[in-house]
Amino acid sequence: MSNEAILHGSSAAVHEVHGDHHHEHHHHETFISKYVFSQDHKMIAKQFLITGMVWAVLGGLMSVLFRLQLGYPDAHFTWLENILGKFWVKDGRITPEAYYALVTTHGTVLVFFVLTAGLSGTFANFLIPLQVGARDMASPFMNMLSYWFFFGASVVMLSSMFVETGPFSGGWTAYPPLSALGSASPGSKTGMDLWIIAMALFVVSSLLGGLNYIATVLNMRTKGMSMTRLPLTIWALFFTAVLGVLSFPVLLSGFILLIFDRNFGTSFYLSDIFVNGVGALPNEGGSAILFQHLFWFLGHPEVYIILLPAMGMVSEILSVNSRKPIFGYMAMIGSLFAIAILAFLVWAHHMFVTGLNPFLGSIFVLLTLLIAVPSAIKVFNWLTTLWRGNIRFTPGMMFAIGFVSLFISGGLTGIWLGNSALDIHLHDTYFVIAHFHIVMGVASMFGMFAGIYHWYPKMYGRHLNNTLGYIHFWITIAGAYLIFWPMHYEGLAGMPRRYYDYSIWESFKQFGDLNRFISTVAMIVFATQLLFLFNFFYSIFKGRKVTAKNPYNSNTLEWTTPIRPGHGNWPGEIPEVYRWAYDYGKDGREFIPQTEPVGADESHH
Amino acid sequence: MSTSTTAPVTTKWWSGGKSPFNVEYGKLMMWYFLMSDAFTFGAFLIAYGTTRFATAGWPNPNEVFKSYPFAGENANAPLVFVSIMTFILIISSVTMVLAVKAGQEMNKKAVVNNLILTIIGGLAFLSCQAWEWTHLFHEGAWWGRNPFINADGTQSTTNFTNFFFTITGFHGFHVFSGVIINIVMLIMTLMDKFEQRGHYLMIEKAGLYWHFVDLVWVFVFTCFYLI
Amino acid sequence: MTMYLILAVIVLVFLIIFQISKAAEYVAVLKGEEQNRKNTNKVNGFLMVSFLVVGLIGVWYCNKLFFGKTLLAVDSASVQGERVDSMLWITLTVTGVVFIITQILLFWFAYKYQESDKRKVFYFPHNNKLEVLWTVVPAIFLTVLVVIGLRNWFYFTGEPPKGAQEIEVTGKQFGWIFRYPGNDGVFGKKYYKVIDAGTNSLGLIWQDNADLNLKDDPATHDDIVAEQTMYIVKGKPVKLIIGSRDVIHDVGLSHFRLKADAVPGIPTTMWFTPKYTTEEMKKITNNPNFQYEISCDQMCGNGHYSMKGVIQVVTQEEYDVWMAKQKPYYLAAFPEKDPSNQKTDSTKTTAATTVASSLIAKK
Amino acid sequence: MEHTAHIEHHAEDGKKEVMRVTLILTVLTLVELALGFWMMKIEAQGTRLMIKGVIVILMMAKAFYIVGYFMHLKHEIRNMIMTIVVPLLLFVWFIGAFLYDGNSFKNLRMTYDSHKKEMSTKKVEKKEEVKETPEVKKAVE
Repeated sequence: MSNEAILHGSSAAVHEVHGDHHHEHHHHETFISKYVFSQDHKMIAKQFLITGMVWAVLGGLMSVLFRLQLGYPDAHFTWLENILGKFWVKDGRITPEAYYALVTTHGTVLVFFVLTAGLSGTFANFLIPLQVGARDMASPFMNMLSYWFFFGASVVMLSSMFVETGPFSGGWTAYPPLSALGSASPGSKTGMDLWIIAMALFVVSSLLGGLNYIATVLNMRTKGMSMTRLPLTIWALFFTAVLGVLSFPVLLSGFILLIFDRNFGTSFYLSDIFVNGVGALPNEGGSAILFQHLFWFLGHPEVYIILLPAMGMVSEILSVNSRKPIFGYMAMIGSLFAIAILAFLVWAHHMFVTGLNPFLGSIFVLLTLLIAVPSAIKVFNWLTTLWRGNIRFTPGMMFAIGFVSLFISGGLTGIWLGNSALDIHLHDTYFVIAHFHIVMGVASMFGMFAGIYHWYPKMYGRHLNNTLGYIHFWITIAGAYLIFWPMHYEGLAGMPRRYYDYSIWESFKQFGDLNRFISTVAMIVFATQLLFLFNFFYSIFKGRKVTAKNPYNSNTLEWTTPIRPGHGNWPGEIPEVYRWAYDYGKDGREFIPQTEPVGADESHH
Repeated sequence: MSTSTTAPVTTKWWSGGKSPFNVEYGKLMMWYFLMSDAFTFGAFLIAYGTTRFATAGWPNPNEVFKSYPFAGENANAPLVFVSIMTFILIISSVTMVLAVKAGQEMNKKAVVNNLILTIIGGLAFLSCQAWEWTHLFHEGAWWGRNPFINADGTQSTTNFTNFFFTITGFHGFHVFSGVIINIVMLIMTLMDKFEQRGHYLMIEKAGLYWHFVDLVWVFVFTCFYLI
Repeated sequence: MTMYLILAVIVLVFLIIFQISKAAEYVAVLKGEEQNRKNTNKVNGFLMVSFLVVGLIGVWYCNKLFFGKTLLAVDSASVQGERVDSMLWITLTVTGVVFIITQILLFWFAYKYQESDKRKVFYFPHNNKLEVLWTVVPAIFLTVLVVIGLRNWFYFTGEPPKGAQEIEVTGKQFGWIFRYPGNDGVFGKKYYKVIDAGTNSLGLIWQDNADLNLKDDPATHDDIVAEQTMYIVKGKPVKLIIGSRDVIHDVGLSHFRLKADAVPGIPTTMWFTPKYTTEEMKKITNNPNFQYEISCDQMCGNGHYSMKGVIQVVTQEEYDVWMAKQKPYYLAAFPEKDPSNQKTDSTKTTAATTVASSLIAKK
Repeated sequence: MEHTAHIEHHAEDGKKEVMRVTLILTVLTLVELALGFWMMKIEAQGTRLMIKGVIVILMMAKAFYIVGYFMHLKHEIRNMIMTIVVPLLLFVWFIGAFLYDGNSFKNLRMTYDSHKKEMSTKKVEKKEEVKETPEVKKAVE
C-alpha cells in the first residue's frame, strides 16, 4: 500500500527519536513529572504497586474485621466502636450491614484493585519494556492515564465506604436484583452507585493498560527478540492483557444495563419482584440470570487475569534460581494459550445451580475440566524444572515454590467444583471459599511476592532484607494452609458462605472452635504482612545497595540495564538479542545472557 | 497488494526490531480497542438477543418505526426513514475512506473536503436519530415505557424500548464522539499539524473508528429494524 | 487495658524480629554474600522438607479432627445424595493421589537439589515424550470423571419418576413460603402484582381484577400455603418448583446434597427422594435436635444468614394426618367462604367480610 | 520519482476499489430492505425465519466489506488479520450459549408459570391500546 513505505520508514524513525528524546530530557525532570504524572513505565509500575499495597492492607484489614465476627461471634469489642463508629459496630459487635459490606468490599478490592491492578498492572508495566528491550511502553501517555484512572477508581471506591447508607453489601459479584434495588438492601443505594462508578473507571484503566501492553509486546521488541525468545513472564502478561481487553468490555455492558435498571426504570434484570415494605415493582420481562452470564463472561477470564502473571513470573524465577532452563518452554506457552482460550468458554460453571439449561451445563462441564490439562502440564513442567537443578533459596524462589504448592492444592479442588453434579452440593459453601482463595487469592499473592522479592533490586537499586523475607514466607505459607485447608471440611458439611452468624443453624454450628482458630491465624498472618510492608519501605531507603548489575546471574534483558536505569532504560543502544531467555547450565556454563551471540560450537537443544 | 513496498518473503516479521504487522503501534492499539469495543456492543446485542429468546412475544418493528419527518400522524412507511439513516452512514464512511486516501497522498485540500463531508454525514445521522427519538418519545416510548404491543397482539414488556434506547443511544454516543474526533482532525489538518509530521496517520486511526461506528450500525440496523 | 498490652507485645515482637534480621544482614555483609547464601540455603532446604512432613501429618490430623463433623460421616439423606457421595469419594481418590505425589515431589526436589558446589545442573529444556505423557494421562482421568459427572448431572436435572409430589417453594427476604397444590393437584395461577404481604403472600389469582386483566382461577382456591416448615414423605420423590418473590435466593439442602437457586421471574426445579424421616435422622446423627434445614446459599441481603427453613420428612400416614389439618390459603383470606365458618357465627363472618373487603379496597 | 508514481498508481486503484465497495454495500442494503418489505407480508413462521437467516448472512457480508476494505484489513499482513479475526470467533460460543439459555428461560416460564403462559397468548384489546396512547402522550407532555 501506498503508505507502507512512509510508515515503515517512520516507525523506525519514531523508535530512535523516542529513545534520544528521553536522553535529552531526563535531567531536568520536575518532581511532578518524575514521581506523580510520570510517563516512565518503571515509575508507573511502582505507583501501581504501592497503590495496590495500600489496598491490600485495607482489604486484608477488612477480612480481619469480618473474621473477628466469625471467630468470636459472642465477644464484644467495645473499643472497635470508638474506632469505626456506630454504623459498623454496635454494642461491640460488627453489625450485619457492616459485615456484608466488609465481605463485599474485601472481595472487590482484592480481586480487582490488588490482584489485577496491583499484580498485573505493576509487573506488566515494569517488566514488559525491560524484558522485551524497549525504551518505554508504546504509549507512555496512555500508560500514565491508565494509572490515574485506577487512582480515580480507588478514590471513588474508598469514598463509597463512607456514605450514609453504607457501602455496597451485595457480594463482589453484585448479582441483581439485590444490587439493583435500594429498597432490598441499604447497601444498594448510593454505595452501589459509587461502586459501579469505581468499577467503570477501573475498566477504563485496565483497557488503557491492556492495549498498551499488547502493542508493546507485539511492536516494540528489540532486534532479535522473536516471540519464541520472550521470557515466559512476557507471554503470561501478554495473554493477561488479551484476556482483559476482550472480557472487561462485557462487564462494562453488564454494568451499564445495571445502571439503567437502578436509575431509569428499565427491567433488563428485573422481573416479578415484590419487595417487603415497598410492594410490587412494575418491572417485568427481564432475567436476573442474564447479568450473571455477562458478569461471569468477565469473571472467569478475570481469574486468569489474576493467575497468569503469577504463573509467568514463577516460571521465570524457578528457572533462574534452579539455574536450569524452564522445562518445556513451548508447552508452557501452549498451555498459557490454552488456558487463555478456555477462560472465555467456561464462564457458566459459576452458574450450575441457577437453573442453567442442563444440556448447556454439560458442555460447560466438559470445557471446564479441560482446563485441568494445561494446568497439569504447567505443574509437571515446574516440577521437572526443579529436578536436578541447583536451587538457590532466595525469598523470591521460596514464594515461587510456595506458589506451585498452593496452585496444586487449590487447582485440584477445581476438578471437584467444575463437575456440575458435585458443584450442586458444594456450590456457595466454604469449599468454594477454600478453593478460590488457595488457587487464585493466596497463590497469586505468592506470585506477586515472588515478583517483588525477585525484582526489587531492579526497582529500587537496593536489596530487601532476606531474613525478614524468610520469616514472611514461612509464616505466610503455613498460615495460608492453616486458614484455608480446614475450610474444605466446613464446605463438606454444607456450611454456606457469607453467613454472619451460624449459631441458629443446627447443621453448621459445630465449627465454632475451628472458626475461632482460623480467625486467630488470619490475624497473625495479616500481622506478618505488615512485617513485609515494613521491609519494603525500609529497604527503599536503607536496604543494602545493589552492587552488581546482574545480581542473580540472570539471562534476561532487564539485568543489562544500569543498576538504577533512567527513563529510556538503556543509556546507549538497546542490546540485540540472539537466544532464548533460558540458557542456564548449558554446555557447562552457568548462564548465557540473551545478548550473547550463539557460538559456533554451541550445542543445540 | 503492492509488492515493492511489502518486504520480501524472507523478512522475519516476528524477529523483533520492527512491527510484525508492519503497522505502527497507534494503529495496532486502535484495532485492538475496536475489538474490545466490539465486545461491548456484542454484549449489548447478545443481551438483547437473550432477552428476546426469553420473551414469548415481541413488538413488530414495522409497526413501531413507520414514520418519517413531516409525515404527520398517520404515516405508514416502515423501513424508509431508517434506510435513509443507513445510507447517510454508508456515504459518510465512503467520504472518510476518501479522506484517508487523500491523507496518504498528502493532499491536504482533499483531506479537508472529505473530512467536512464526513462530519456533515455524522451530524445528519445524529439529527435523524434525534428526530426518531423525539418521535418515539411523543408516542409514549422511553426507558421503562413501552406503548407498543407485541406483533401477535399480546401485552409486551418494556424491554423492547429499553434495549432500543440503550443500544441506539450507545451507538449514537459513539457517532457523536466520532464527529468530535473528526472535528479535531479537521482542525489539526487546517493547522498543518500533519503536514509538519509528514504523515496523516492520525486520520487513518480516526477513520478506523468511524468505520467501526458504521459497522456497528449494520448490526444494530439488522437487529432492531429488520428481524 | 489488655488492648494496650497486646499492642505493646506486638510492637515488641516486631522490634525483636527487626533487630535479628538487621543483625543477620550485617553478618551477611561480613561473611560475604556467597557464604551467607549457602548457610541460609541449608536452613531453608531443611525447612522445605520439614514443611512437607509436618504438612502431611497436618493433613491427616485435620482429617481426624473434622471428618466426623462433615456430611460424609453420615449417610446421605436422599437417594440422589448417594451418587454425590460416591462421586465425591472417586474424585477425592484421584485428586488426593495427585496431591500427595506432586507435593512430595515439589518439596523433595527443593530439598534434594538445593545449591551445592558439587552438583552440575542437568540441561534439560524439553522432552516430548514426557510432555505428551502428562498431557494424555490427566486427560484420560478427567474423561472418566466427566463421564461419571455428566451421567449424574443429567439424572439430577432430569424429570423425577411419575407420581412425584410437587411442592412450590418461594424465597423472600428472609424466609420461605411453601405451596401444595391441594386436592385438585394443580397449582393455581399466581401473579406477583396481586401479592399482599399479609393475606396473599404469593399473589394467587383468586379474584377478578380488571386493571390487571386477571380472571379468578378456581385452582387457587384449594392451594395450601405454609411458611418456614415443609412436610414431605419418606421414600416418595418430591419435585420442588422454586421461585423467588424479591431477590435471588437459593434452596440449599445439604443433607440431601442438592441445591437450586430461587430466581425472581424464572422458575427452577429440583427433585429428590428422601431416605430417612427426621426422627430417624435424629438417631442416625445422634443429635436429638437434628433438623433438615433449608439454608439460603445465595447472598440475599443483610438477613441472609438467618433465612432458615425446615423440612419435616415424615411417613405417609403422618403426612396424611398433617395434610388433613391444613386449610386452603383461600379460606384464610376469605373466611366468609369457609363452610365451617358460615355455620357458626354470622356476626363474626360479617366482621371478617368487612376486613377482607377493606383490604381489597386498599388495593 | 518512482516512488510517487507508484503511490498515484495505487491511489487510482484505491479509488476504484472504494467505489466498487460502496456499490456492493448499497446493493446489499437494498436487498436487505427488499427482504424486509417482503417479510412484512409473510405470515408463515418458517419462511420468516429463513428470510431472517438470509438477512443475517447479508449483514455479515456487509460487515466483511466494511472491515475488509473500508477499514483496510484485507490489505494488512495475514498475521494481523488472524489476530483480529480469530478472537472474534469467541462470539460464536458467546452468542450460542447466551441465546440457548435465554430460550431455556422462556421454556421454564412457560412450563411452570401458568399465568405467564396464559398471558403469552392473551391478546390485548386494540381499543385499549388506542385509549392508552393519547393518555400517555398527555402524561409525557
